[in-house]
Order: sequence, then C-alpha cells, then structure tokens
Amino acid sequence: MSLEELAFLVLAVVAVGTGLAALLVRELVHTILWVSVFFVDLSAIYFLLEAPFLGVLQLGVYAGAVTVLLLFGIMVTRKRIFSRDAATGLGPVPLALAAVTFIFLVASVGEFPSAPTTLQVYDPSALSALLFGTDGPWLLLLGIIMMSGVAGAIYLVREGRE
Amino acid sequence: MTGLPVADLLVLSGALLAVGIFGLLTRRNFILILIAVEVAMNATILNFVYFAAFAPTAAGLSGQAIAVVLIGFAATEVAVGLAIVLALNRIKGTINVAQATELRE
Amino acid sequence: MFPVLSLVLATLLLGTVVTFVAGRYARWVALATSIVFLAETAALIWQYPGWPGYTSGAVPGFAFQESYAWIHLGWLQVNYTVGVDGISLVLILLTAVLQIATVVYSWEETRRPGPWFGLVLLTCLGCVGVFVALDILLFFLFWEAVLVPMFFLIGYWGGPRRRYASLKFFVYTHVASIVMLVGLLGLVFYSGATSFDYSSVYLAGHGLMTVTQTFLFLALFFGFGVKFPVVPFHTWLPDAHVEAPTGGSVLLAGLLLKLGGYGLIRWAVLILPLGFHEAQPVLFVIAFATIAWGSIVSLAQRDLKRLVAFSSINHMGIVLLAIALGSSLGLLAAVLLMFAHGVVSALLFMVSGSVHHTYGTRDIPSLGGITPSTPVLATMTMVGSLASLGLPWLISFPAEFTALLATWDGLAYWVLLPLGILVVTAAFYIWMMQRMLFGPPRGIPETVHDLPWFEAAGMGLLVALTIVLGVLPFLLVNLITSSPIAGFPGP
Amino acid sequence: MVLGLLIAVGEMLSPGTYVNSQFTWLHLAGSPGTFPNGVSLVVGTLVDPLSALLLLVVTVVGFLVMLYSIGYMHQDRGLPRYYAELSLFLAAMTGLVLSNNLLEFFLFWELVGVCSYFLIGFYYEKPSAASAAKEAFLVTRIGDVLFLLGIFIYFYHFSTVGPSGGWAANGFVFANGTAPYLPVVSGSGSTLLTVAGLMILGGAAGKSAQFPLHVWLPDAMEGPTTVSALIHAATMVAAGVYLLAITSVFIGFTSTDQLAIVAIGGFTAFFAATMAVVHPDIKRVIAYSTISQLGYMVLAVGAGFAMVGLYHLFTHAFFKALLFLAAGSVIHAIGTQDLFKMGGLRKSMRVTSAAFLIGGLALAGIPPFAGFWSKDDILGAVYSQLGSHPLYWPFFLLAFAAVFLTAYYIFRAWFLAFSGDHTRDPTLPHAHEGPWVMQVPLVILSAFAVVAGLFIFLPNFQALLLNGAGATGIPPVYGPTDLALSGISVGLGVAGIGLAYWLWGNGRVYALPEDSPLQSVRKVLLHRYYFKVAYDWVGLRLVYGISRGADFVDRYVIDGTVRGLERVFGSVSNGLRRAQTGAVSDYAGYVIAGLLGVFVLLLIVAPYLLSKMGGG
Amino acid sequence: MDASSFIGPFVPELLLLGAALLIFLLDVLGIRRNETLSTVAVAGTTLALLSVLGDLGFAPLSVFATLPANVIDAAPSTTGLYAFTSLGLIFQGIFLLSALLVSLASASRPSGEKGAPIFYGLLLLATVGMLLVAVATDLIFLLLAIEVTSIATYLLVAYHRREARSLEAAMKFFIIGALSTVLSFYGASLLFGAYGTTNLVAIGHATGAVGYPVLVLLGYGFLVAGLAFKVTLVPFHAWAVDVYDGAPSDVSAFLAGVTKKIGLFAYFLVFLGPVLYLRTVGGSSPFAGGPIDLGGTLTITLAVLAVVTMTVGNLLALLQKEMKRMLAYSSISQAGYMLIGVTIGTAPAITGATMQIFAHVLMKGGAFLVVAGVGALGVGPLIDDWKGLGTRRPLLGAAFALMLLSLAGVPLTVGFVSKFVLFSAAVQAQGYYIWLAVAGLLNSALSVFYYARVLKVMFFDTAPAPSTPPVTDALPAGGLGYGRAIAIGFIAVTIVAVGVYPQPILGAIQSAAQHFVVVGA
Repeated sequence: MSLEELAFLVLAVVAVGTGLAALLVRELVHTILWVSVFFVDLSAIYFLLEAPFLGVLQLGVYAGAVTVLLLFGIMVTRKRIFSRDAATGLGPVPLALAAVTFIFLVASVGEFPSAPTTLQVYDPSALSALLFGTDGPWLLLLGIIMMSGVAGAIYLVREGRE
Repeated sequence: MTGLPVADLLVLSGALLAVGIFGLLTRRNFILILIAVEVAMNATILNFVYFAAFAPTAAGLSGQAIAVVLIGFAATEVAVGLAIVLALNRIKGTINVAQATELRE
Repeated sequence: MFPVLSLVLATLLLGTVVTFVAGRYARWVALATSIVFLAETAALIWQYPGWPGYTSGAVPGFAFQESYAWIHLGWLQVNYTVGVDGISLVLILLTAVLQIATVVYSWEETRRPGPWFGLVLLTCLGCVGVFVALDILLFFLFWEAVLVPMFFLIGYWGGPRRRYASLKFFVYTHVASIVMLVGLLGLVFYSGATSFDYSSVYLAGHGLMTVTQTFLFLALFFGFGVKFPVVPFHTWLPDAHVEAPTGGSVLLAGLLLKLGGYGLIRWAVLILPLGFHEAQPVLFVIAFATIAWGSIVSLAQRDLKRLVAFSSINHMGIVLLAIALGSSLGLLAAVLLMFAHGVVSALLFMVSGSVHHTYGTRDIPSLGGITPSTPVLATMTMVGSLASLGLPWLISFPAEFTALLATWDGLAYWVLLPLGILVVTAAFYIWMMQRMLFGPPRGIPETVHDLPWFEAAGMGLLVALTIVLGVLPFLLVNLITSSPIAGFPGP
Repeated sequence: MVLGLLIAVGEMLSPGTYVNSQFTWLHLAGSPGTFPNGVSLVVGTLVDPLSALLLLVVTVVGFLVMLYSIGYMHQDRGLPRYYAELSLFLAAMTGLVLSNNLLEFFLFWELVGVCSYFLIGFYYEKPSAASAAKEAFLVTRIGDVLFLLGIFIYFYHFSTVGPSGGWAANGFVFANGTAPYLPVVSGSGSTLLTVAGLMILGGAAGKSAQFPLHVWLPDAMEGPTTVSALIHAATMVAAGVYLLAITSVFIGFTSTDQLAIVAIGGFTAFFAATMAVVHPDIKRVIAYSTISQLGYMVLAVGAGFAMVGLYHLFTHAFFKALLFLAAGSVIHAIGTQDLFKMGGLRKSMRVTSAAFLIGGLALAGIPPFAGFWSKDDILGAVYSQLGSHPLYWPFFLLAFAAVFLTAYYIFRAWFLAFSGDHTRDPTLPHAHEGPWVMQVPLVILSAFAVVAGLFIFLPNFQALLLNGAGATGIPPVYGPTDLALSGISVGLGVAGIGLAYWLWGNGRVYALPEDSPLQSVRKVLLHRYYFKVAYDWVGLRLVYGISRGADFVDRYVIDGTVRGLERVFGSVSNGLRRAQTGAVSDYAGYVIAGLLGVFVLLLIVAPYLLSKMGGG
Repeated sequence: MDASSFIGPFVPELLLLGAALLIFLLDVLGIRRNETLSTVAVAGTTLALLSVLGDLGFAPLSVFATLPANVIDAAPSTTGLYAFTSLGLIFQGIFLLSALLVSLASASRPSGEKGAPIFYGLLLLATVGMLLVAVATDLIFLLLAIEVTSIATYLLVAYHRREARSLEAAMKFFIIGALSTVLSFYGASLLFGAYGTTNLVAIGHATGAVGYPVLVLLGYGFLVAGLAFKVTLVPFHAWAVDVYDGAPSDVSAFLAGVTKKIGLFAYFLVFLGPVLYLRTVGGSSPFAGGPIDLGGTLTITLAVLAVVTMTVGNLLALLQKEMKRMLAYSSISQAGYMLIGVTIGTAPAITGATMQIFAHVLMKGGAFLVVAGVGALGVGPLIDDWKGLGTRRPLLGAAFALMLLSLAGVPLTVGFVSKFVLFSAAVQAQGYYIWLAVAGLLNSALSVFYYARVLKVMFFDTAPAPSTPPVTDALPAGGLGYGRAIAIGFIAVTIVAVGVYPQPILGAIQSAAQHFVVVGA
C-alpha cells in the first residue's frame, strides 16, 4: 500500500466519521465543529487528488464561509448556543434507506479496477481559462444564481414593516 | 506517482452520500438538515474531482471546473437556506421542521 | 358545392350563442333557430340525391360531403369532413323535431331562460355534429361536446338529487367515451389508415386481421354500449332521467341514446365486419339481457319517469339486438326503432314532466283517475304508452315489427324472448295507465289545470308524428334504406 | 259503413268476385342473405267470400248497435268518446276484414284490440272496469305476440322457399283464389308450419277467448252492454275464428295443428258452458256462452270446415248480439245485472222478453232458429271427420254435451229474468221498455236470429260459402247431414230447456242443498275454475315479484357495484392522502424511497422484463 | 467566439436579466409601485417573447429575430454547453408566455405591497433560468440553469415573509429541492465518471464504448429521481401540494404552470437520447455485448413512473376539499401524462407531450390565477367556499369552467387536443405503448370526477347567505383588476381558440419535435 493510499484511507475514514459525527452529536455547536473538520478533511483529499485549486476553494468557501454562516444561523435561532437538538427521526427506516442507497452505489464498484490508477494532473491555468473563457458561461450562471439568492435572502431576512 | 484506486473513492463518496441522506432523514433541525445536504453535496463534488483526476483524457478537466462551480452554488444554497431559516424562526419561533406541518392533508 | 352541412351546424352554433345572451328573448331566438334548422333539414332531405350503392372495394358514398384540412401532422391527418346518408338524415330529422318540441314545451322556463335554451340548442348541435361527422376526431369531439350541456342541464335545472345524477352521468359516460377513443385511435393506427377520415378508416379497417378487429370492436362497443345503455352499464340512465328536467330527459332519451346506436352502426359494424362477427354472440347476450332487464325492472317502478327510463333501456336493447343481427333488415329496424323511440320516449318524458308539475308527484300509486281533471294529458299519456308498447298504426310498430322479423330471420326461435318481453312491456304500461289514468280520482289537488298550450303543443307535435309516421312509415324507411345498410353484406 | 254493406251485398249477389288492390306500405331493404330483393310489406284490400260474410255481419250488427246506443247511452257523459271509439272500432274491423295480407290483418287486429280496450274501460272511474280493460289487453297481447311469431314464420318460410321474387314482391298477401304458392307449401318442412299454425292458434285463442286465454272476456262485460254486443259477441271476438279460417289453408296441412284446434275448440265449448251454468250475472252468462259458441266455431275450423265455422259465426253474431242487446235493455230498465234480483220482467218488457227468448232458442239450437242450422252443421262436420284421428272423439263428445248445457243455462237466465210475477228485489225501479231506437234493433236482430240459418238455402249464399271453401281448399258440408245426429242434439237442447224450466221456471229459484256434493263443483264453477286467481297470482305475485327482485338487484347490486367502485376509489384516495403528512422529513423519505425504487426498476425489474419481452 | 456572437443568441435571456436589474434599480431608487414594476416585467417578457417567436420563424415577427437561421436546429455539437433547437425555442415561448401572464395578472396585486420588486425580479430571474434550460445541451449547464429557477422560486414561495404558511412552504420546497439537487448532481457526476463528458449529445451518442453499465444506470437513476422533483412525479411529489397550497396563488400559477415543465424539458434532454437510441437502432443495447439495455430499462422505468404518477395524482385529487390542493394534485397527474411523451420518445409523442405542456401552462396557470383573484374577493380556500360562484359571476365562472373542462380533456379545448395527440402518439407507437394510452385515458376519465365536482359546486350548489361581504371592490373589472382579468380572458380565449384550430401550434411543435428527435438521436 502506497503512502497515498494510506493517507487516503485515513482521510476517508475521518471524512465519514466526522460527517456522521456532525449529524449525530446532540450539541449543535459540536456539529459545527465536526463539520468544519469534515470540510477540511475533504480539502485534504482534493490536495491528494492533485487538485490544489479545489482544495483551496474548499477551505475558503466551505471550511470558512459556509461554516461561519451555519454557526451564525445557529446563534441567531437559538437562545443558548449550546442547545440540543433531539434527533427525533432516528429509526430503522432512515437507516435502511441510507444503507440501501449505499449498497446500490457500491454495486458499481466492481466495474472498476481495484488497483491504483494514475491520476491526471491538470494545469490550474487551464482550469481558469475554462472557467473564465467565453466557451462556457459558468460563472455567469453562478452569478445569476447568486444574484437571485442574495436579493431574495436579503428580502426575506429584512425586518421590514408591512 | 502511484495514484489511487477508483473503487475506494467511489465507496467513499457513496458513504458520504448515504451519511448525508441519513442525516437529512433523521434530523429535525433545519440547520442540521442544511448540513446534511452539504455533506451529500461534498460527496458529489468529490465525485467530480476524482473522476476528473481519473479521466483518461485532458477533457476531464471540466470535472474540476464543475466542482468549482458547485462549491459556489452550494454556498449560495446555504445562504438561501439560512435566509429561510431565519424568516421561519422569526415567525414561528422554531426551526424544527417537524413543527411546521400546517400544510398537510 | 355549397357547404350545406356546415351551414346547418353554423345555424345551430349561431343560435346557441345568441340564445345564451338573449336573456328574455332567448326562447324566441331558440324557436327561430329551431324552425330554421327544421327547414334546413327538410331541404336536405328534399335535395338528398340518394345513396349510390356499394361498389366493390370502395367506401359507401355520402351526400353533401365537405372536407377541409384541420390538423395535418403527417402521422396525424385530421380533417373537418362532414357528409350524410340516409341514416344520418333520419336522425338529424329526429334532432330537429325534438329540438323544436323541447323548445316549445319549455316555453315558459323561468330559471335562466338564456342558458337553458342555449344549452338545449347546444345539445342538439352536438348531436347533429355526431350524425354528420365523417372524421374520427370530429365525431369524438361532437360526441363529447354533447356531454357538457347535458351535464349542466341536469345539474342546474334538475330534481332534488340532480347534483349526484349529473356527476354520475358525466363521469360514467365519459369513461365510456374514453374507452371508445382508445378503440377509435386503435382503429386508425393499427389499420394504417392514412387519415382520420371515414373513407380512409373504412378501407383500412376492412383490411385488419380478425383478432385486431375483434378487440377494437369490443372497445368501441363498450363506448357506444354505455350510451345505449346496455345492461349492466345502464345505471347512470335512471338516475340521470329521474333527476333531469323534462327538456333534459327528452334530449337525453330522444337523442343521446341514439348516438350510441348510430355510432355502433357507423363506426363499428360497418367498418369492422370481422370483429363484429366475432363479437356477435356477446352482443346477442347483452341485447337479450338488456331487453329483458329493462322491461322487467320497469314493472316494479313507482316513479313514472323511472318507469319510462327503464322502458328506454328495453327499447334500446331491441335496437342493439337488431344491430347485432348484422343483416340489412336488422340495421334498418335499428335505425327505424331509434327514430321511433326518440319520438315516443320524448313524448313520454314530456308526459312525466307534465304529470309532475300538474300533480306535484310522479309516484304512480299515489295518483289515480287523473283523466277527468286533465283529459289532454291523459290522452297524451295513452298515445305515448300505446306507441311505446308497440301498437300498430303508431310509430314504434313498424320498427319493432321489422326488428322482430329480422330477429326471426337471424335467430329463429330466439325471437320468442323479445316477443315475450313485449307482453311485459305492455303489462307495465297498461298497468301504469290503469293505476294513474283510470279508477277513482286520487291524489289530485284542488285546483288542477290541464296542460298549458305550450306543453300541449310540444307533445302534440310528437303525437302527430307518432301517428303520421305510424301510418305511413315508408316515408322514413325509404330514406333509411338509402344508405349503406341497404344490401349490407353482413358480417 | 254503408259502403261496406254494399260491397257485402254485392258479393252476396255475385259470389266469386274478387276485388284485390294493394300498394306497398313498407319496402324493407334487400340483403344478400334471406331477402335478396328486399321485403315489401303491402297494404291492400281483398274482398272474397270470407270477408264478404264477415263484412255483412260487421256492418249490419254495427249499424244496429249504433242505433241501439242512441237510446241506451243517451244519458252518458262520454258520448262523443263513445261514438268516436265505436266508429274507430268499426273502421278497424272493416279494415281487418278487407285486409289482403296477414300483416295488414295484424295491424287492424291490434287496432280493434285497442278499441276494445278503450271501450271495456269506458267507465274508467270504476276500478273494476279499468282492471278489466287491462286484463283484456294483456291477455290478448299474449295471443298477439304468438300470432306475430306465426306471421314471421309464414313470411320467412314462404320467402325462403318461394320462387325467387315471388314472396319478396308480394309480402304477406294471402289467398286470392288462385293461391300460387300452395304447391310450394305442401312440399316444405312441416315442423315450421306446425309451429306457425300453433302460433296462429294462439293469436286466435287470445282474441276469441279460447281456453286458456279466455279469462278476459267475462270481465270485459264491464264495458257498456252495446259494446259487449258488438265487439265481445258479434265481431271482434269472432276475428280469431276468422283468422283461423283464412289461414286454414296453411294450417290444414298439419294434423297436429288440426288436433290442437279441435281440442281447444271442443274443450272451450264445454268448459265455458259449465261456468255459464251457475253464474248469477246476466251479461256474464251470455259472455260465457259466447266463449262456448266460439269454441264451436274453432272446433269446426279445426276439423277442416272453415266455412262451417264462419257460417256459425254468421248466425251467432245475430243471435248473440240480440241476446246482449236484450240483456242491455233489461239492465237499462232496472239497473242491475244480477239475475237473482230480476224476475217477472216478461210482463213489463214484452219485446225484450220475446227477443231474448228468440235469441235463447237460437242459441240452444232449436230448429228452425239460426243456431240450429249452423251448430248442427258443425257437429255434423266434426262427426264426419271423427275417423281421421281417434282423439277427435272426446272433444266431439264434449261439444255435444255442451249443447245440453247451453240450452240449460240460457233458459235458466231467461226464466230467472223474465218468468215469474215480480222482481225478486223490490228496491229495483219499475221496468219499462226502452225507446224505439232500442226496440227496433231488437226486432231486426230477432228476425235475423230466426232466419239467418235459413240463408243456407239461398243459392247465392250457398255459393258464397262454396266459393269461400274453395278459397280455403276444404270441402264444405252444409245443412243437417245426419238426421240422427240432429235429432240427438235437438233432444239435448230440449232436455236442457226442460231442466231449466224444472229448476227455475215460473219464478222458481232452485237452491242446491247445502250438503250436496255438487256444492263443491258449484264453488269451483263460480270461481271460474280459479283461473283468474291463478292469472292474478302469476301476474301480481310471480311476475311482479320477480320484477321487484330485479329492481332490487338493479338498485343495490348493479348500481351498488358502481357506487362501491366510487367508494373503493374514495378509500384508496383517503389512504394515499394520509401519506401527505406535512412533515418534510417524510417527504424526503419518499424521495429516497423513490430513488431506490428507480434503482430497483432500472437494475432489476426492467432487465428482467426486457429479457421476457425479448429485447423489445 | 466574440462577444456579439455570444450575446446574440441570448437576447431574450439578457432582456429579462436587464428587466430584473432595472426592477432592482427602481427598488433602490424607491420606485416600488406594483403597477410600474409590473409594467417593466410585462414589457421585458413581451419583448423576449417576441424575440423568441421571431426566432421561431413566425413571419410577422421576423424583425425581432435575433438568432441566425443556421444556428437553429444545427447539427449537434458534442462539446458545447448550449444549442438552439426549435423545440427549445418553443419551450422558451411557453415559459415566457407563462411569465408574461403571471406578471400581467400580478399587476392586480395590492399596489402597496412591500416586496413587489423582489417578486418581479425573482420572477424574471426564474424565467431566465428556464430559458437557459431550454437551450442546454450540457448536463451540468442544464442542472445549473434549473438551479437558477429553483433558487428564485424558493424565495418566491417565501414571498409572503410574514405568513407562516408561505414560509413553511418555502422550507419544504427548499429542503426537498436541495436534496433533489444533490441527487441530480450526484447522478451527473456518475455519468461524468462513466462517459468522461457531461455533454448530453455526446452521452446520447455514446455506445458500447462505455464499460460501466451499472455506474451509468445508477447515474441515470439519480437523474430520474433528482429531476423528478421538478416534474413532481410520484413519489417525488409530496412537496408540491404543500408548496402550491402555501405559496401565494400567483406564484402557484407560475410554479404549477412552468417550473415543472423545465423538469420535463430536462427529461427530454437527458433521457431522450438513450430512449431514442433504443427506438432508432431497434432495441440493441447501447452497451454492445453488455448485460443491460439502457434504452429499454429507462423506458420501462419512465413508463412505470408515468402510470404511477397519473394514477396516484388523480386518486389524491379525488376527494380533495381545498381548491388549491386539488389543482396541485391534478398538476401531478398531468405530469404523468406528459411523461408518456418522453417514455415513447417518438416525434409524435414529443409533440403530444409538448402540446400537453403548452395546454397545461394555460389551464393550470389560468386556474391558479383565477384562484388568486377569487381569493382576493374573499372566497375561502375550500372547494365548498366556491358554492354558487358560477352563477353569481357568470363570466369568471365560465372561464374557470373552461379551464377545468380543458383539464378534464373535454373536446374543443386545448386540453383535449393535447391529450388527443399524446394518446394518439402512444397508440401510433403500437406495441406495449398502447397500454400507456389506455392507462392515461382511464386516468383522465377518473380525473373527470373531481373536475366535474368543482363544476357542480360552482354552478349547481346554491351559496348560503354571503357570509362575508366582498373584501375589496376597489379593483376594477369586478374586483379582479384589469391585469388579471385580461390574463384570465386571454387564457380562456386561447384555450378555446387552440382547441378549435390547433394546426398552427401543433404544426410548429411537430416540426420542432421532428428536428429535436433527429438531433437527439
């Protein structure tokens, strides 16, 4: 087992573990902690996959902005920061649904070689060309989404008198 | 560089998706649901990234581009979700989705 | 050629629209429309050049044919094609007569006369459309278009349970139409017909395999059968009739049921001879069941309208039997009987309506001896009943006679069943008359007036027709036989 | 009517003339199968000896009854209706007689039926009248339906085997002397013919009130007496016999039919007479007598002597109308029909009394009155045919016995009504004769009742009968052929009169001892052999019961299924709606479940189905 | 590629974007009058609509055409993100029409409403997303375009930000929407993994070269489920009823009218390729020698979904007591009919489905607009609250009756034409497809029950004494307001006009569908 594989294995276990922990712990603030670890962990995986640009983005947007947003949300909606949430939906049915989904997904694993495959390495500049070029209005789209999202979100949370 | 096995990554993303779904189904706090969605979303982004990495040709680069866009999109989604959370919290005083069942048969 | 049939449809359409908005003058507009329509019908019959006869491998001809492109999508070629032959003309005549009778009968309708007369005209428009349509979509369109005004007629102007009855009528018959539509679509697409036109479908339909024809025929039969209605799919009818206003019942029994018979002949029997042949046993069983059931159940009815409704089922059963025979004699009988039943049942429903609002009830046992107080009404009742039970010199007889003769021709001793049922039919009418018209007066309010002039006029028209065509049936028969049923090759 | 009389007289004067004209009433489409040239139903007139005979009866009796009605009905409210219906009846009857084919015959046959229906129910306020009218219509309807089938069979039969186009062109036209189709008939399948004959017999039995469809006629006496006289004695009820006579050309070919007709006729003649023996109602006694006499006619036709039957029809029409009108005169005078309330009317109503006596004598078959000639003819005719089938014997004997009963019951009625000193019920008004319009018909009919039988000695009349017989293809028998037979029958008649005199004469009222074994017989007879009870039971209990049951099934089983379907959909709908909990987690669960469902479909179900379908 | 050639094809989108920005600008400037904003929105959508119609080759409007003729229905590129098909343009037209009608009707909303700029802005932005869906040829582009609409509509539903119902609806919409988004993108990622591209044409054309059939099937499975959210297929439908119910009725009109249609167009784009492959190549597996027949399995799956959707939708609507929920369930069942078109995948079937979509925009959109208007008149949410409305307000009643009859598929309405073409196409396809027609027709028969019931309530039942006086008579046109009255009137007239003579529209759709099928294959 190569070093990459070992690292990946560790990161993978951590990812699943933190993801689960984030969704299962009862303290909401702990959730935020776990989920930030989860985001960082994924960022590490991206670095491992030779996609440093994405790794950085993941760190910035997810581990940074999104985590802060979520924390902010929890703070605003809770009287006390360390309030608990009862996971009332815990039961065999959601577990079974999630498990079966997983089983179906793993069903396709057999089609791929279990031996390590060489990774493609891309030039980040090629990526930026792709993103900002005129061939694909990706960012334009993203812009529209953000515009409507932000405009609407502001409207929603504004304490306007009607 | 020796690289990584595709299958393992597939299992990882599958597991993350399952975790996200599980969380979505079990939690009643809107923010937690939001987090569950994000966990699943990360599984998706991970998929794009590693399929880009394992792509046989350079065309796979678009996978990374997609991942970038998705990260941006996910952030917007969280923002919108939070806006709804806050508005809901203001009106109903709770963000427990199990208590918002006024619209039903 | 001048588009006469479109003119007829346009007349009715225009009349309907104007009537709707005419308010107080609605009845005059409706009457004028009806008269013009009748005149046009008369002109059509007058000018009808006759039916050219069968040519091997060709489509039976139609007169006054018009065809305009409507929807052309390559795989879907729908035209506005109309045309008539003897069968359609006879039924159009029936429509014209019933329309004028209904309009006159309901002359003093006070609840929203505009929509009332408008819907009556619309119903007739739909029926005429069905009778002239020579394109599957056009046919289906008119077929369904009849449902809506009737739904409103029953639901708004009807009796106490009108809401339930109107819904039941609408849903039940619509389900049937849907099955029929499957059949019609199958007919087009499985036969490889190049368009929805009758001619194209006719030729292509004849070329289908027996199995396909049978399935299609049964689907079509279900659609038409519910309209007939045949046992056991008849239960919408008594409810609809009992709750419908008189004008609605008249149109329902007089015209709507005829659509089923017409459709079966035009779109199933003539197009799918092999399927028809395979399905014949089924038709016979159902026809016999309908005949017997309608009559026997009638006998137990206390409500005059329900009684007439079940007798309609019985008569339509005979129509079905006549069609099922698949002989040209049988088809002739079927059309003749449809006309006869249209007139007679309309008359009887008018009678029920008048009895109801003269005496405040239609319950036969609680009435008695109404003859002295309302002799005209009683006379109408008698003529209607006697005609309905098949008395010679009245319009039903030539039809029933022909039907039974055809049955003997086709089924020999099975004719005993409908013949025996004739006795039961006579029994319930005669018994009804004994209880209601004769005997010591019972259940008669203090002040009873005989029929108002307009009701009497409406009925009188039908009575006159009943007698005139009963004595001189050849007037109709010659017209009917001027159609593909003459020399119908049989299944 | 006058025209009819002229035709009849004309026919009388020049027997053997045929008037036949027709036009097509209904031309039905031809089809390649059975009727290659289509079917023509024609309407035409045919005057032949048979129709002339009946025409004479219809017109004469009709005229006299009309005349009589002026007096009899003068105080009735519905007079216009009465005359309208009566005129319609006469028109229809004339049409029936002049019809040149079975279909047209049927058309008029039904029309006279409905006139009869209206006239029986003339006093429609009386529930019994309304009920009687219904009964008459329905019972004859049964016969009519059978008749219709008979028509179909003839039609079908002849048009199938006939020369191409022959029947198709002529429809139902029957014998006009040459009978071109006769050879065809004789060579064809007799089963069908037998059935057809039986069907015709059924029709005739309905109209002529033959057993077992006889029940309506006594009840039909609810109508005005004039109607009874004209329709239910002289003309309409005889139409059945006439029908048998004109179709005897077909019927004659099958012995089964003949036997059936003989059986029904002979049995009815006796059976009806027995009921007349005990009945207290003057009109009903005469009505039973009518049934009985019709039985004789049927018997004659069955035995193969159609013209003999018609001969009896001819005479019977006069004396039976006479009896009815006389009875009507009595009823008109004292307002009751109960024989046991009458008595001694001979003094106050001399004309009526005499008329009734003449009628009675004619009925009883006492020479030289009309009935003797014709009835003896029948008996003689049947006697001559006894050898053709052993089963003729019992019916011949029954008919013979009926002669005795006939004489007895009619004279019982005469004695009860007219003999004695005074009415038995003192409350009855004082009797007096009606106005002249009522008396004149009585006198004229009395004259006919005396002489009508003697017509047979007129050469023209004889020729008429002979020609008629020729048309029917049956050899005629006329006049008393066997003196011994006549003697016995006259003797029986006289004995009957004697018995009646012994029991009822001079105002006597015979009371059957309470312990007599005959009491039970009397009871059965008074209840008309419980036939009416049985019919009512079948009609009301059985048919109506079945019908009620069917109605129940219709409402709750068939329509119940429809409504049940509604309910099923409704409950499924409600069940599905319960899944709509409003909880978003549940919805998310559905989404995931749906996702898994899609996986199952895509990865498991669909490949399986595709492998089943074979790649399609 | 220079800027003008990039801008050119996107004129309609840019027009809407501009209008949206203008509205936000006006908001900033303090101009928030409902009528003014409505006018801007109407103008923007109208111009865009004219442009689209011009592009479609509608001669009188050719001056508005912005697309070079050779771009439309050009041979598909296996690399691009977008392409202009005439079917897509038709869908754009449908979307724009709906947006136009909703904007028009919203002119009658209370003029003092605070959120008017947001309402119109989001409406226009959502429409932009729809327009982009209609030109997408790339899976990710498609999904993102859908997200444009989604995000905007989440917020539109929450537009009544003071109403718990509205927010609850938005919450549900958002959660299920987000979940579905994840599923869709996950499916897209799997397909990307399998094919190495997200271009739909390339994916559609990919044949036996792909060695991961299970992965592909899973990918498609995720897409079926994820997109089914938008199409409201059962069992992905549960949100829709609550959302339509809780959202402002005008928004419901927009949602029911068009947002599910982008899902359907997405279905066209994503699944038609494989399904068509099945039909054109004649049933041989795209995975040469592989164990799984993609086209066949997809067809069967979609067929099952279609039948389940229409049946369950109808059954749910059957006993529904609330008007909006009834209409919502009816929308769900209608989605099932439309799916038949994709399942069969022939040009006739696409024509039928597109026609059905067009019809549904009119009927359901119109119905919700009426509901909104009637709600403003003080009529409650229950169907029973509509008692006697038809006789009290004959014109409005007639218009609504027309929409219901059209939904029920009664002839001479556009609803009949669409169903007729659709089911004809199913029968025409023969084979097992006829059972789809049978199922659809039986369902439409079932649906008649609840439409007729509403008619019954409106016309046959007599209202109790008018409990509450009309809330507002301030608005012209009998309390509806001109904008709404015009929109409703236009819809009613169109329903009949197209129902009577559908040839122009059907012909256009048919030829577009033909091109589309060729492109897709």
